Amino acid sequence: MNEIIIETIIQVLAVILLSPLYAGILDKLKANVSTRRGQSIFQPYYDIFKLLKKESVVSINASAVFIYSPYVVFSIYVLISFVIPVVYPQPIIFTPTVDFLGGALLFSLAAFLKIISAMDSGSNFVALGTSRAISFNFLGEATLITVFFAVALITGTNNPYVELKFAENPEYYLALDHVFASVAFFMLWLFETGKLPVESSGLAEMGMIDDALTYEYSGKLLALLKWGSYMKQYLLGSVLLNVFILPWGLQTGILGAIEDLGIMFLKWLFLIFIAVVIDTSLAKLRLYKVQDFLAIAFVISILSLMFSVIEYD
Amino acid sequence: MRRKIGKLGKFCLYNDGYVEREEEIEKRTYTPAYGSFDFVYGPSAGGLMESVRLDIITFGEYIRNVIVNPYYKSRTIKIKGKGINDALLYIERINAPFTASHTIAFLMAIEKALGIEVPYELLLDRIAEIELERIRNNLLVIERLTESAGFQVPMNSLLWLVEKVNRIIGKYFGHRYFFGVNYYGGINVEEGKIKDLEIIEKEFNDLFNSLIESRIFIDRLQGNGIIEDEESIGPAARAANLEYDARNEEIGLPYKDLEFKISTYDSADAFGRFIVRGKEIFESLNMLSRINLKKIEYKGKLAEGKAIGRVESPSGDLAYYVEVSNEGKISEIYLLSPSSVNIKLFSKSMVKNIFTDLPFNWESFGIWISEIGVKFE
Amino acid sequence: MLQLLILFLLLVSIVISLFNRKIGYSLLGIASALIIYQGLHCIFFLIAGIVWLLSSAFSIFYDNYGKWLSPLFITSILGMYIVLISNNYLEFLAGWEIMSIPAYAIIGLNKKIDYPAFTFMAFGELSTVLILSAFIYSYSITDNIYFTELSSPLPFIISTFGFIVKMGIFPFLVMEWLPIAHGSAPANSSAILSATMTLMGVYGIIKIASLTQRTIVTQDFGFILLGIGSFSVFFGALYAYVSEHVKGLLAFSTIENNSSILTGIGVYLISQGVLSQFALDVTLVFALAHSIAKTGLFFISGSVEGESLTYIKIAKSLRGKIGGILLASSMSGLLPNIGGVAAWGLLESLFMLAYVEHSVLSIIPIISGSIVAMGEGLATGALIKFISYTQIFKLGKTEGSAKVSIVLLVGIIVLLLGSVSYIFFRGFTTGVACLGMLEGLLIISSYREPFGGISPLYVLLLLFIISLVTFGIFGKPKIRRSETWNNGEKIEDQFSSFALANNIRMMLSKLLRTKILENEVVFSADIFWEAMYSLAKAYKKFSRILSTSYMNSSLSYYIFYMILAFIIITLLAVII
Amino acid sequence: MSWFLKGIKRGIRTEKFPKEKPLEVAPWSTQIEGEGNVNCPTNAIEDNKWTQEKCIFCRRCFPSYKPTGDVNIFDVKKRNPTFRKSFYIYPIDVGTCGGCNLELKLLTSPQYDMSRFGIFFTNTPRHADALLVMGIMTEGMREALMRAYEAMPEPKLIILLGACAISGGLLGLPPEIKGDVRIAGCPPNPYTILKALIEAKGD
Repeated sequence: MNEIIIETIIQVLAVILLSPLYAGILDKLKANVSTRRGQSIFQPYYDIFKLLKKESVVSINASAVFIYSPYVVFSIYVLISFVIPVVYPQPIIFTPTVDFLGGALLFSLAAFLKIISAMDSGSNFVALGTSRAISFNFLGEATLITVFFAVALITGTNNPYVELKFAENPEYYLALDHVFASVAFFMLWLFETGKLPVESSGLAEMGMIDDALTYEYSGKLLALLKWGSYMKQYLLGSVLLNVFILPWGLQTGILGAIEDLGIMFLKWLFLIFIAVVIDTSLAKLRLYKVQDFLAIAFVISILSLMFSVIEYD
Repeated sequence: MRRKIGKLGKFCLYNDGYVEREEEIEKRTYTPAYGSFDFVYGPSAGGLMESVRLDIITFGEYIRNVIVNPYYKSRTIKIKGKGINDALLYIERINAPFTASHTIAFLMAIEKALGIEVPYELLLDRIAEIELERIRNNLLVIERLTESAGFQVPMNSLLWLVEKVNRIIGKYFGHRYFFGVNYYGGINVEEGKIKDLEIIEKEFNDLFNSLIESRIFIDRLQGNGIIEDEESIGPAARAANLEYDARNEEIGLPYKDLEFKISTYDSADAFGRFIVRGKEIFESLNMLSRINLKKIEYKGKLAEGKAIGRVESPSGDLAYYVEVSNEGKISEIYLLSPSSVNIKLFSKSMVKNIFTDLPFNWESFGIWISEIGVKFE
Repeated sequence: MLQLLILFLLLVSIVISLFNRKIGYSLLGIASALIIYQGLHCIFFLIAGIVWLLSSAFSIFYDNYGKWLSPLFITSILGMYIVLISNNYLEFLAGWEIMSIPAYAIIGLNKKIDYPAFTFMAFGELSTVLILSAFIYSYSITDNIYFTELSSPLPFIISTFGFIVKMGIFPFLVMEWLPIAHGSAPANSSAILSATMTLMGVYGIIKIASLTQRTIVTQDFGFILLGIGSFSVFFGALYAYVSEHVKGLLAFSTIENNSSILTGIGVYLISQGVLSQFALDVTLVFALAHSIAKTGLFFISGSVEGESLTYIKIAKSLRGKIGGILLASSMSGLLPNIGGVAAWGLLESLFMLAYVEHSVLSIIPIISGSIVAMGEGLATGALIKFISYTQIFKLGKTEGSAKVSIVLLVGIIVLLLGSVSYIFFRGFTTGVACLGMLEGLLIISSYREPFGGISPLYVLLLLFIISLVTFGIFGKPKIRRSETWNNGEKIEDQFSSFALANNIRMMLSKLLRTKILENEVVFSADIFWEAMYSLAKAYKKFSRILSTSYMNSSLSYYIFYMILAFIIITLLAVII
Repeated sequence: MSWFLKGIKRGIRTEKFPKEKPLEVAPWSTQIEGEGNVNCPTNAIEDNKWTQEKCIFCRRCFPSYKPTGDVNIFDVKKRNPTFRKSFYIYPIDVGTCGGCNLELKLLTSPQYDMSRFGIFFTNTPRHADALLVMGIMTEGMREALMRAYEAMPEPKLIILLGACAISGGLLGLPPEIKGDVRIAGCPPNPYTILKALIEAKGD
């Protein structure tokens, strides 16, 4: 019991504390490829610490919803870090709270709250971003659900930990349904974490999707939301790595859990490398083409579902 | 063929002259419709380099109409009654990115009004200034386009180029924006052939050719902001295959001797304007390689007169009408800035596009707000 | 005994409401509370009881429509109650008509336009005809008007179509949203129309299904229901998303939810054993989640002035905001609300079905599941829009009222129901002590093997605790109020609700047949409605020819028709 | 992929400033030194003394006065170590000629790359640590400037960029806002701006 508590603590703390680092490394490498020296890899931490010290300016139209939602959004991501294999390959305390699909619903809950609380500010720019975010949501959410089910249909259980074990088997790893699900989930990861070709954060307000949701936030509240989105990127990215692309190598036991931190770091370097290549090679799609991008991801995920039931007939 | 350029004070300027005429102000109206509202973008926005307010009348994402208000930062320039060289200090600061075009057009108007013969080499120096300015501005425009597309590598490479050109200008002219370079009676310049241009050509060639091949990027520009208007100027006109270019016309600068070739394209959208600007960079580099900068002076004189000076600025025709009194003071001055024409074209071309097209279209016109809202006093 | 008492109370409250509506509604509330008590054994009573109790409380503060509303409202509820307690076809039908006819009257009396009530009635009666014929057929094969086991699936299939019409599912979408949107029924009536009248449809289907012997035919019919259901989920959610009408949006969302329920019934019919039981539980929880959350949302729609989301006038309050957010998140299928449990269960059962079938047939649940997932996404968008423009985003005066407190109450009920949803999943709960999950606090979805699981109570508690810890660690922010930053200008025009949904109109222009003109965006509010409307118009013309005097738009003839229909049905009931 | 390789091939082009000397500085944006009485249009040179805040670098004083090539022409009255590692700037243009806007933008170019010091631009004052004001005060922008200042969370800095914003320069009057950091030049050289920003954030 003690052992599992320590493993739990390692996983949850790793998600909370290390997630900004990966974002920092990604930004640094992106800058380097774009011929700049770029910011420190610890920049996300610096930003967060500075923001925590600042006051929060709140729109006169906003209510308590605007002020307290960031805490809940942050907590939802912390909760998710209990339930999916993002560092440690075996169930930890509270893991059965939700299954894979439940996890997807929690991600949706965070997105929902984020949108609602941002809208509470009454800003037109937030509404602009919201109108885009929710119009792609139906494909994004559907793909997230179907991809998670692709996993479930292969293993006969909606438990990511079982899937992880399953995927380690090369015969299965190379199977068509797994490959398709991986591709679909990767595309979704790009969308959900605001990467090209869907979105890139810049100064232009007209192109904002997710950025618009933090447009009115400042100070501590902004820090929480930023941190939350780093965690989201880490959580989804780690699922992508551990369940889909690189299921191997994770160790068990307390020592194993500590080793896992290093292993996850290596895995993440791989994912960051791919992300950098994509982020520096592509331009932003036309807004309505994002729908096509997501529709492709969705269709691929459905195909993967179909393969999974037909292949093992 | 006669073409209309635009409104120059109380005149209407044509490529071969001007007529006195009060231009009726075109008031663009829109009828209210269910669900449509006015989305205010600006005046102080991160995506716009200067302060300008865009009232976007929209059904949501779809643009019904754009009303541009460039008068937020309009400055009053107290220039009347000042001597020519004093006035130049003000003219320089109307629009820094186009300073060479502004000062040269102004000086050409003065020189024409006073009947001064300008030495040929000085005219070549002036062409060098304008062309360097064009290169910088076109690079910046293309950079802004790639920035809007979140296209990291070309964006940074282009910024690198812009800074490079700025340094070249600074090195040869002492100031990165041609402030204090032109004056009534001569020019401040380092003599010699401009070096390092081949680096720019090589780098830009590589970038431009790859950008044209980038499907996603081109897709953002094609079909965006289509404008085929007889009254358009600059790259916007040339992209629509209209051979409108002051450099091709008799304006007093010896472009013909540098074998200037006009660049046109047959797609009147942001993509066409992007291509035209790209091609013009090569053309300008080509012309610059034929110019040897020389420091030359000429003698001014005191006389009365009025005239128009016109150049092709990076974004289209730029003209000054100047009246000089016999004490050598400016008594009347009008400005036709390319941005004031382009802003109308922009606003027309934006209709029926969507919000995310707006930055691309806006940048493709190369509009500078600072030169629009200028009031002379 | 209890039933008689409730019936008596309802009848009394009808009579009293003629004189004093507040007392009438209060009596209705007492009756509803008794129904909830009765509902401890049957979930339908529970759902209906809660909705009626809340609606009666809301009506006390809300009803200012004149004398006619309260008696009609309570009569309709009486009808529904009769449907629920009926144990033979006749009582059921009688209840059905007692429920429907006052509803026609409410819609007909409230609005001057003639077609909503007319269409509602036309389709309503179509539903009755189908159900009636199914009952007559089952009477002919069983020789018994009591609910007994049916060997033929035919009555079930026919009556199901009848109930589907009442639930407003494809291709009868018109049925649900049109009267509410165009007839603009009072909010309390919309709530019971949308939440409980459609619930009666669910009840009917499940009731008859439980009587019918499972055969290959019912199984195939289940697949058809999956198809119809998922298709309607998508279109219901899509039309809700683009709808501009405060109540129309909710009505479309009801279609979406009813279709989800139908999909659940589909799984229930197709599968066997454990999975079938699980699907049934999910269907009931879904009905519960939908009915209660939808009631609350209709209450919100009752507190605005005007009909179109873009131009309504609203009154905001923190209570309303929080209540609205809880309701909208439950409606969007988000944990830890009851709606989240329901959405989770539905998707799990669909995919479990695909896994269990493990054949080419699996493609049907897979496609349905994917479409349902898309529908959930669209529904989230629709509800974000609704809640933004009725409470969150839109500028309006700030004031709380008793009505708003009821909304908050409903929101909290929806949240807490999620945490007690274990009681609806008997036999599907477990625990994992070694991972900190106490016995009985984990809902397991299972076919024969366990498939997945959630623990809504844990989600709620953990979220609460982690939020507290987060708050403790980071502390309260230092707040300073300032204007909304709008690029240095004051906001003159707020982003319109029409504009918020316009992306979808443009992106799905093929589905919605969007055309953007100079001064307007034309899109079909519902392509099925267009087809149905032309059909209804043809029918109307036909009936005009048939009986000009009965069927013109004059109100008195409606009432005449209603009374006539009522008498005929009652007579039928008595004679047989 | 091709762009990725292109980027890699180009290598890192960021200069080592401020550790190393600035390269190729345009002379007429640096400190001016000299002697004698000259006719200065903005009275930046009075009694043999050059005031950097007023100078518009018009060369009227040449050759009595000459540029030295020293780019450190700014003064920092208040710095805030909170922003040492993370400094977000919201630029607002209240009436410029476009020069300051462009020079400021060039701070993001690979040569200068302000992000390596943790300095970034932001598009909303809510996220900003410093309000960077440039240009002379114009009627239309007065309200917007006040709103932007109001919209920013404390602690915050005000940076005045260019002669116009500090002293009104040649064209008009400066904005009515007290500057914590004042960066001289017309327009200021990117090196000057970068150095000033680094100092303002308390390094």
